[in-house]
Amino acid sequence: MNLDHILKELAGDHQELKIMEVCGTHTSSIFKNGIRSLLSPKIRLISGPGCPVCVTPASYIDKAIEWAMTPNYVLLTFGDMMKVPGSEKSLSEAKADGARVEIMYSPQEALKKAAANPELTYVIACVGFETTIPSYALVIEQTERSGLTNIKFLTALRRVMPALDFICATDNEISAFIAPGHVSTILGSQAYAGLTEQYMKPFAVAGFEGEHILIAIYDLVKQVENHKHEVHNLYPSVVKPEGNAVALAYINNYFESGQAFWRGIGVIEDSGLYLNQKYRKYDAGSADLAGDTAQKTTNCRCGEVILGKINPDECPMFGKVCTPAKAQGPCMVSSEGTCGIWFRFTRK
Amino acid sequence: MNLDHILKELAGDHQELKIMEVCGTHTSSIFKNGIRSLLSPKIRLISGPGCPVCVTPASYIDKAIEWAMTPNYVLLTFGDMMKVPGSEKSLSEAKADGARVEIMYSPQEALKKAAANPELTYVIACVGFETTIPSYALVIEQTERSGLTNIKFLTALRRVMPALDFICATDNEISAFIAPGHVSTILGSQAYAGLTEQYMKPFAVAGFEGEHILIAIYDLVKQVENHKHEVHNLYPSVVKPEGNAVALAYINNYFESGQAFWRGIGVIEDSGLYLNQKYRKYDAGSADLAGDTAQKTTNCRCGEVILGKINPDECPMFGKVCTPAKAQGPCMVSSEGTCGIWFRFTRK
Amino acid sequence: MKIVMAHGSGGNATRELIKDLFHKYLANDYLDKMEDSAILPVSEYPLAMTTDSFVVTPLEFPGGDIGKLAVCGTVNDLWMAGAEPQYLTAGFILEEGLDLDLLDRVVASLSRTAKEAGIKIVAGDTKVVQGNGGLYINTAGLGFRKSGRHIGTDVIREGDALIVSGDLGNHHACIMSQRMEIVNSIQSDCANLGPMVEDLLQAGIEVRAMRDITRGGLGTVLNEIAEASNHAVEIEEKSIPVDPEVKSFCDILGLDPLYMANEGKFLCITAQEHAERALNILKQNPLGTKARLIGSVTETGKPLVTVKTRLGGKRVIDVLYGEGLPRIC
Amino acid sequence: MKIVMAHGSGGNATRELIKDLFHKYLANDYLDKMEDSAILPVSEYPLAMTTDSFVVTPLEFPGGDIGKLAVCGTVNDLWMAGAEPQYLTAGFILEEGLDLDLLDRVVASLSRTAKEAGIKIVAGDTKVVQGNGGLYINTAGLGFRKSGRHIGTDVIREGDALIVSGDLGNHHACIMSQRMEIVNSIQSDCANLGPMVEDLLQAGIEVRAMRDITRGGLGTVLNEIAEASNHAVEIEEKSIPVDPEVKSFCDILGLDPLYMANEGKFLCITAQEHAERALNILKQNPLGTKARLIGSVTETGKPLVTVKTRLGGKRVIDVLYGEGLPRIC
Amino acid sequence: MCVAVPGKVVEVNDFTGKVDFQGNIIDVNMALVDAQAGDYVLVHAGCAIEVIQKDTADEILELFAELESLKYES
Amino acid sequence: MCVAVPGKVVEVNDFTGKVDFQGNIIDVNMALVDAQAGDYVLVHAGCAIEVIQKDTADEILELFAELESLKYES
Ligand code: SF4
Ligand code: SF4
Ligand SMILES: [Mg+2]
Ligand SMILES: [Mg+2]
Ligand SMILES: [Mg+2]
Ligand SMILES: [Mg+2]
Ligand SMILES: [Mg+2]
Ligand SMILES: [Mg+2]
Ligand SMILES: [Mg+2]
Ligand SMILES: [Mg+2]
Ligand SMILES: [Mg+2]
Ligand SMILES: [Mg+2]
Repeated sequence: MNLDHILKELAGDHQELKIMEVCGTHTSSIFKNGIRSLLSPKIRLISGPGCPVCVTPASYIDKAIEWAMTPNYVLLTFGDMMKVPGSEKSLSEAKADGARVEIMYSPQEALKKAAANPELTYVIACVGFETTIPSYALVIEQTERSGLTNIKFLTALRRVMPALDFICATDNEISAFIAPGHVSTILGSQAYAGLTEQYMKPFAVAGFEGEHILIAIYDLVKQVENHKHEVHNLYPSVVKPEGNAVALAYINNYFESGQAFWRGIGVIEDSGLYLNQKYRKYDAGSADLAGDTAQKTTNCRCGEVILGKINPDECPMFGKVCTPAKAQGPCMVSSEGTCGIWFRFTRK
Repeated sequence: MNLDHILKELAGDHQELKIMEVCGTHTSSIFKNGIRSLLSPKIRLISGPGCPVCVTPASYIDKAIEWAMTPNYVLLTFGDMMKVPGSEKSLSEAKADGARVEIMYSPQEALKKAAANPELTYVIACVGFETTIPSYALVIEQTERSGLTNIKFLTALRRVMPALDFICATDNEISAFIAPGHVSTILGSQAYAGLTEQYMKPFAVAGFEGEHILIAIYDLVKQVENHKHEVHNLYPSVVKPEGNAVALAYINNYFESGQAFWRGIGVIEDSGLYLNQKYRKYDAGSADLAGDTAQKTTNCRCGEVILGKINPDECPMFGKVCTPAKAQGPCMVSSEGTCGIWFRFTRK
Repeated sequence: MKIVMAHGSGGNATRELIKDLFHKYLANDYLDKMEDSAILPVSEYPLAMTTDSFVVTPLEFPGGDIGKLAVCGTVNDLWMAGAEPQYLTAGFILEEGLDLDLLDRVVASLSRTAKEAGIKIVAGDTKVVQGNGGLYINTAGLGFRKSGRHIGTDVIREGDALIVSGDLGNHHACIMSQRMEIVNSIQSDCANLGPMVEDLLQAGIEVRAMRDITRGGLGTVLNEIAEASNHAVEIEEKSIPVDPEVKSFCDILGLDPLYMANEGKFLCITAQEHAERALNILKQNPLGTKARLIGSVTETGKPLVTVKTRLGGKRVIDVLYGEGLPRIC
Repeated sequence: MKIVMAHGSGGNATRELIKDLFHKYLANDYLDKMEDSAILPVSEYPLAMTTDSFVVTPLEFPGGDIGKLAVCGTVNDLWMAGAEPQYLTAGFILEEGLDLDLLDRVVASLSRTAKEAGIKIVAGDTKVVQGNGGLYINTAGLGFRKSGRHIGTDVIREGDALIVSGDLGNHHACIMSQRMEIVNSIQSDCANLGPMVEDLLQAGIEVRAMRDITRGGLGTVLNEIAEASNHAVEIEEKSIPVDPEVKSFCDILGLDPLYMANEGKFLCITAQEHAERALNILKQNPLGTKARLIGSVTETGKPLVTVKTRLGGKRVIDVLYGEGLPRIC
Repeated sequence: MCVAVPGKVVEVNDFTGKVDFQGNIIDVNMALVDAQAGDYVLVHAGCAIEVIQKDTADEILELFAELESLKYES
Repeated sequence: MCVAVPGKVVEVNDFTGKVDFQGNIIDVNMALVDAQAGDYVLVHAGCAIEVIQKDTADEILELFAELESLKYES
């Protein structure tokens, strides 16, 4: 077996099938590598809810802006969050209005900053899935240890499994899933066994090189065509069947699950993680956003895009009123947002 | 009598005599009008300690800088204070180092700023003689009334009378005094009666136009030549014999006198004013500076200049190492400082 | 809408800003090519080149705005060298938070002023920096000395006359009034000095040197002239033109109009025998009605500026020390 | 010592700063006259004029500083138009708190770079603003198109070759590393492109157009070229030169080297039949050893940029949207 | 010692007022003086410190007269 | 979903370490992994989230082999 063989196979004739890549980084790699252009038109790749930025509710952005506008408070955020629209404006626009927003590469940076500027309080905008969640727990641990009182956590943390369950339960057109590679590093490849069994869909855990993805697609196509539904770990260099036990313990020790609102989708039971009783004092008002269902009245069809029901170019606003320069929905904003990726990497 | 007559008289032959103009604004007007060039060389004008900025101790500047460097504290100051050297640096240099310093035209501005920015505390750099002191009392009154808790007062307030007494007691060469016009507005022209009697020196209260000053000089020359020693109020448009009773009451209600350090001169008993017991809570550490005698070891002869014992050009540093651009002493810094005035308005 | 950091990325947001805003006002054949440099025709005259950055706050003020200022400032510097302004470059440094409507007005004003001054904007640049909604503009100007006349401080000689084209300190007082929220009717005098200079040159006035009286004020300009030419100059205090409202504004804050900036006044040094005629020419221009003969060049080899005071005294005028800040004493 | 507001007063402090610091490095016959404009000799060639403001932080970085950058950036824009740089203006906006020793080093570097590039600084300006020790520099450049050759996007045609003069993203990665305190050995590529361009022109290479690859990166430059010339261009992903350390830096922060700025690289579009020779000429220059032929102009009337990926796929390269910020996903 | 300038009171509201200095209108604290609109006051650091009795030109003329009347010879 | 990159551990001190990414040295929190200097780790948002068992090229070659061995036909 080699790459040429796989390419030839995938370009050949196939039954109609839809494969969802859950993770936005996979979506991005698929486009950067021009993988769609290498596949038979029968093999459709559709993009799942795997962009933590895209699923963050508007009310979360509003709350983050509120902190950033409060004197002596600084909001620390990853760069991707800057352009996500809140109900009034984005963090980038708020910053232009005088809000104090600093971009971080790692939440660890909060510790140094907080120690150096005791008169300021740093609110970390904690978004992410299981890959990122342990890193917030590590910051809390160090905050406790160092006695710093000027770090707070505004969380919009999401669990992948309940979302996948939700998709499997509501949509039957998806034939197979490319499981998110780095989330799987934490959760382990065996985490998908339950879904595979219950919904009889194959899962392939994949890495992020073009070859990784082609291998996963090949595997899933073969599984579907042969009516198999197994979990295949095709990223064994970093994904173990049982995942990262230390990281999972950190998640369990600091957070508890609860319902959460996924932008464009709605509330999914048990899909959010919140600081538990013991660490609640570090929370910057995240729990109040748990039941949030507020949404700008807009025709944005992000929900359907995230669930893989439509492709971005089926949204009437795509590329017309909705572009990365003036995003109408979060999927157009993020580097990982499906609409944004489609816009940037395809064109007449 | 007219101006020509006075000019002719003053240019004519006279006995040697020294007249001290106490007030820096008089000094400035004398130079701007080129009045020295109109007088007989026998009539020497010497400049007294009448620049509140020049007599402010280095430790006061240090304290002001300390506040300005404290997070969430803003120092409000008149522009003249900016370049006065502290023991390490000036406010202007401290500002370049990140100190938060704002220039005010009137201490009244603190009220608006403090109300608009409750997270900041405004420390007013209160320097001045009796003319300015009531205006600080008015700010305290309004601070109390409005319930603002974020205004503080760092005072270096000085009384003119003890300083004049000190000069009269230690120096016999001065024949007569031009009394400060605007201080007299508050104190009243009769305030000088005691000094006149005790030391047998004439005083003329004068305004600030060139004519005002020439008239005062004429009057004092005549008094001296005729062995008179009276107080003449030659600024009756704004100076009453009894002064401004309301303003004096404000001074008495808010402040109490105590010893104070005059930069270049030393401690003069009873020459400082400090917030009294009732208003002490608004003080930003001024009392601790009361006995301050710290001084950079420098050859600056400001003390002698302020006391009228030497002219600035008799200081070996004048115009060489000491210029307004790189002042060695406070007298070179302020627009009213005698050395600065000499430097800017005279030259080969 | 406000400027955000993305407007400075060089990517889409930058392009949109240039297309939607700058292009609307500044479009011309040179600029529209959008190449790295503008290509301009061969010239047969000596070139004059100058630059200034403009950092005024507030960005709009009675009598003008930073856009008008950025053109006038550079155009005036070209005229002061006796050169006719032709081409301008404009570099905009936008602070995050800058209001886009405000920017629109400023660029419109810059464009209008450039057209009136007959100068074409041939190259531009836009950067965005962290900040609080501020704006800095740099302009560089290219002009041609078509008259062929030599104008400069090196030809100043004893006896020459000093003429000031109008009231001192208006721009500075206007800006400070805005910053300190003092209510008055003082307007910036921000203006293109070209028409006045052209009139002088066309009338054959023996102009030795010119300086627009900007930052540092007349006091500083006189000292520069004295030093550059190595001559003493003497002026009459009572001939220095200052508007009473500006004078009073200065008194309140303890400032001296001699050190306050204008943006539409100049000092002109002419041969003494042309002084009266020069003065009359200036007075006929709407911007020069308050022109005054203020003094003369008195002595070679002694770079000193003195003033004869109202009472007949004499004193030195030095350059400004420190900044002109409101003071208590 | 630090910059204080008084350094911008126009008075004594400003004069001392200019005399003690700027004059030390920038003195020349034009600038020393200290008139409002510099007077330059008549030229017999078409003029090229350009401007850029430089707002980089930190002010000094491995491989350069804002002074070097301010010269190279403008000199390069002149060369990109096929013009030989001659005269430069420099406007300095100093923030209060700027370290004077740092300013000294920057001005020294600017002076040195200008001398090496054969461009004379003929006019300058200094302003001081409130701030935190920052520094902005605007330069405007004047050059002469001595070759008489027409270079511009309007002569691009189907089949032309695209050459990149070296590795992408070094300057940007260097600056971001400094800001984020990431330790590596990445240096800014900040450099004068003049020698390379001169070599190409002197060898008679049919150069259609050139663009220095600055803000917005190669992705943006290619889109500008496609739009301005109304041609489709296609490049090969595997031919895009990126240093592994820079590539890895980009991966860490989720950035794309295609959109990262250089300050010493350019895109050169030549006739296809001259491409090999042009490439060899560039490779002989120390700054061009990594030059690569990256693609070609494929179609008239369709302003689109595409790339053939490593795996044989094809995708569009759009301009940069937003800013390149470190991201989690 | 203390820069102070004369201005004309435009309005007084309790402790505050507006004072006109040749067209420059400034908010001034009026608590130290008993002045009405139309009066001239001397203002220092944003506070009126005295009501002005006569203008400078008149004052100077009167001072010339007064000097005349003063008998210096004893 | 989560940008993560492989790097070589340069040093480990308790919970923190330095990781080399082709010459880029970054402070990384090491609490989630059991790694020594010389190991390769996968780093996300400043935290090492796993020790890497083999390099990508090898992994891909092995995956090709594995696909061969997978029996899809049931
Ligand atoms: S194209 Fe825009 S509006 Fe439509 S679904 Fe995507 S983000 Fe929403
Ligand atoms: S000249 Fe300078 S050093 Fe000498 S007394 Fe005056 S301030 Fe002091
Ligand atoms: Mg360029
Ligand atoms: Mg200039
Ligand atoms: Mg100018
Ligand atoms: Mg540019
Ligand atoms: Mg000028
Ligand atoms: Mg340019
Ligand atoms: Mg450039
Ligand atoms: Mg200038
Ligand atoms: Mg009253
Ligand atoms: Mg460990």
